[in-house]
Amino acid sequence: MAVRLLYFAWVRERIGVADEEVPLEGPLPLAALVERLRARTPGHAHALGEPARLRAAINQEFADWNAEVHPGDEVALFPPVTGG
Amino acid sequence: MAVRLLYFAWVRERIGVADEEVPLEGPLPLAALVERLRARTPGHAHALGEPARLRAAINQEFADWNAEVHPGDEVALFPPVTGG
Amino acid sequence: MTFTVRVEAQPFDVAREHARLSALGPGVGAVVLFTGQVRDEPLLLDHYPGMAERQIAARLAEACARWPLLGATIIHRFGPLAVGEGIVLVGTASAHRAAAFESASFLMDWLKTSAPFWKKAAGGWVEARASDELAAARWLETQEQLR
Amino acid sequence: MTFTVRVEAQPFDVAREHARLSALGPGVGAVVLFTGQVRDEPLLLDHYPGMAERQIAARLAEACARWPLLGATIIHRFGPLAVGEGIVLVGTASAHRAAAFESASFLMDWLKTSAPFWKKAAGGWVEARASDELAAARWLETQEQLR
Repeated sequence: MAVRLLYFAWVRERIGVADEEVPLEGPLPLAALVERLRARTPGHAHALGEPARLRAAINQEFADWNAEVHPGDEVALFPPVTGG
Repeated sequence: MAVRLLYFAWVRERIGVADEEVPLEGPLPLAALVERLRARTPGHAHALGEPARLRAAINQEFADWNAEVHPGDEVALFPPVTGG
Repeated sequence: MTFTVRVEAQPFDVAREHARLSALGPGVGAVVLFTGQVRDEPLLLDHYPGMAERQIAARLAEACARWPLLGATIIHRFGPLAVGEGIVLVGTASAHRAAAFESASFLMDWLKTSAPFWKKAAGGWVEARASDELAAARWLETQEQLR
Repeated sequence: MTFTVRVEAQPFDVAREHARLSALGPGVGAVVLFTGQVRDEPLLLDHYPGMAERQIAARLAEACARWPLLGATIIHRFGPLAVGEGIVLVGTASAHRAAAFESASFLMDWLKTSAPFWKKAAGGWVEARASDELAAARWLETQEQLR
């Protein structure tokens, strides 16, 4: 079982990949998932070090850090949006 | 000495002319001028009988019934505007 | 900066007016274009030549005093108009969207109550709506808030 | 009634989008077209495909619940954009101007804070502005007043 991670803007640039799969056996709060991701590489640590500067989506809906991630979910991490 | 009168919309239709000149020797409140105009023809009386349904402009600026009309002025009488 | 007022019988070209506003320079970030069109039945638009241009220009000067506009275009038509035809076009260009939206809305609200045009439909002359007076009046109340 | 959401790389055609909205039927009396364009320096727009369309469509559904719209078009571009090029187009059509103006302004405010796009300029990624969050939040406060 796994979750699919997507990164955008400077989060993607710092991590160095646009997407990846990470193993996940059961539900996990988003904050805990991000904690795990930070340990993967120095790029992850740099990109994900300040959660206050990040926003997240689970299955393409905005989610807060308490939201639960389930195996099979699509999780995206990115800076506050600046479109329009 | 005279003032030039302009009529628009149903005011013009009731009076039957789009514009006319009426004699004016000295300054006169707009309300008094309209009173005089009402006496000219039955069409004038019909068009100008209810000042609450009319609006006025002196020299192309909106004016209220207390405003003074001077010889040489351009005075317009019309219903509330409905453009846009 | 280009500020244009036109009162004319012929149809306006939305694409051309938008292109003009959006090409006013690298500082333009937002363009709002409002068009009012004939709804449900044909209209005849009477107007007061001279005063129409003058009133519209006065409203535009007020908008320029209130918002940092880089350009604006106001076109009001007169004469016979078929259903679906454009009656009025108000376009504004600014660096940011709030100024463009608010000024265009302000201009339309004031044109409705101060531009000397009168609509005639098959059933007779269209009556002025109290809601239009209220819409214009709210800009007086909010003048301070908006700065 | 036609409600359209497009997220695409190619330029949009303002004249065509305006013509579509204004031709939605004899009940259309007002069309508001907002365009945002690149100001001062070229931009690269990153976006989240799928979520972008989904978020825009959700905002459009909210606008339809709040205002009596006869149609709306939202187009957001991504990829490299030169100065003066259109980034986003929001068009609304309604019987009356208030609904068209307010819904277009609402849609832009919410797109700014909820559509997953990110602008990169020569100096790096553009920072989100607190004023955009405030602009979106005011629609929550005024929800009751506006009905």
